[in-house]
Amino acid sequence: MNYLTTAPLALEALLAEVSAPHCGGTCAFLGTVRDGPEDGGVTAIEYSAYDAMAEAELDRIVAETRRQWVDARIAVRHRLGLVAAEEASIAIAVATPHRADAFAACRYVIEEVKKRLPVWKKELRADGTATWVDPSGHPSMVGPQ
Amino acid sequence: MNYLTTAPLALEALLAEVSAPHCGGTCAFLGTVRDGPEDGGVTAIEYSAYDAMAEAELDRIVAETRRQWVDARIAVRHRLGLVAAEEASIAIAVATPHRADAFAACRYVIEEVKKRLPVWKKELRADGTATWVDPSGHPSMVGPQ
Amino acid sequence: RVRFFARYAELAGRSEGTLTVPLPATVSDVMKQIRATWPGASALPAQPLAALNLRHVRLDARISDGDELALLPPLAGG
Amino acid sequence: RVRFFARYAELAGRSEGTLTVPLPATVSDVMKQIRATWPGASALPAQPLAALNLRHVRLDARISDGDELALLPPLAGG
Repeated sequence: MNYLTTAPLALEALLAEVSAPHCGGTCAFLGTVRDGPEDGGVTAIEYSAYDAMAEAELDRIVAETRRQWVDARIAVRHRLGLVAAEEASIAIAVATPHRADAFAACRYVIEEVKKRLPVWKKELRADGTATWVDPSGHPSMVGPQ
Repeated sequence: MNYLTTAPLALEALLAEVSAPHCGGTCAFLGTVRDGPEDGGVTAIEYSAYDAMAEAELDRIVAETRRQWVDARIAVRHRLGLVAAEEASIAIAVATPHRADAFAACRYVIEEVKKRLPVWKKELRADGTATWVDPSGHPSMVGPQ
Repeated sequence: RVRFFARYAELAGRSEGTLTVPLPATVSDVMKQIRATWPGASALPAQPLAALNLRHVRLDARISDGDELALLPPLAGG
Repeated sequence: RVRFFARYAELAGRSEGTLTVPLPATVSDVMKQIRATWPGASALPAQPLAALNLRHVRLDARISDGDELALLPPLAGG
């Protein structure tokens, strides 16, 4: 399965993938590159991955989700390469017969992705600097591009 | 605000509405007309509403959601009229700075909609019969169309 | 002014009507009069879901002059 | 075979390399040798996140012949 792509993410395609006559509820999640005031003029993020492991890890996360929510239909894409501010870096869609399961399963996927996916991001700023992002709170400058 | 429409729902339009530079997480929910084995050949659902009250109720639900999740950006559409199996009857999109809030706020909207929205549905079946749907479990036949 | 929706409109044989009730009165009082006034309305439940001026209300809510009362079958939105 | 990613590749000055270590050995043992072998690698943390053959492992995991060990900076996917 190809979960990784350098193309812009289209949620409609994922929704079409998970749609099924018996699934009445679909929950989707989009993670987008922020450029809030505290984000210091981030213009784009460059995502890179340990590709083979990221694909394998997503396969495992999807399989675990299907084991916990047996009727769930799941689609996931993670974008790599340059992603502009306000574009999506991840898209997840989960369809289930009942809505509570769709929310729970979709949430499970994104939480596991955050914990386990071997993906890194370098924030590119308007002033030409770049920083590797450490979500645990220790950014490290890598100097002007 | 016009939350009610007879046109097919397009989630992309709602995502564009809620997108904002400071919002990194977007959760969306789609409710679709099921045609599962236990649903007995439902070909379409006819939705009707107490229009003025449904609009007012959705205004109140959105306002309550904004009070609980102050940074949330929220878009909701409920479809009325004939909706074919596998088409969406409701679409909700919520964008927030952090993903946990997007999930919680989106879930709040759909749960309140289910509890409070003055909307009714008549299931139309392949055999020509129709049934008013009572989600509490007491369907009432209204005879052949 | 009284409005009936969905299955209740079918039962009452009408989607709306006007009633005059002596005040003070509650939604329950009006319900009794509704069931007595229109033939099909006697098939309505004695304690339906009700809305007054576009808001859900309990059956003991007070009615004022000019109010719009709506009787709502079990909700099925979403 | 050892692979370095993102910031660790910049620190180590390489994205991969090959090492020979006496078995039995753990990921920790290999880490010591990595830091001693490549100049920039001494700047790597002593206990980084590690993956063996495409799976997350603890630093006390056993290494086998032909394994692919990867050193992963703090994850930032999603």
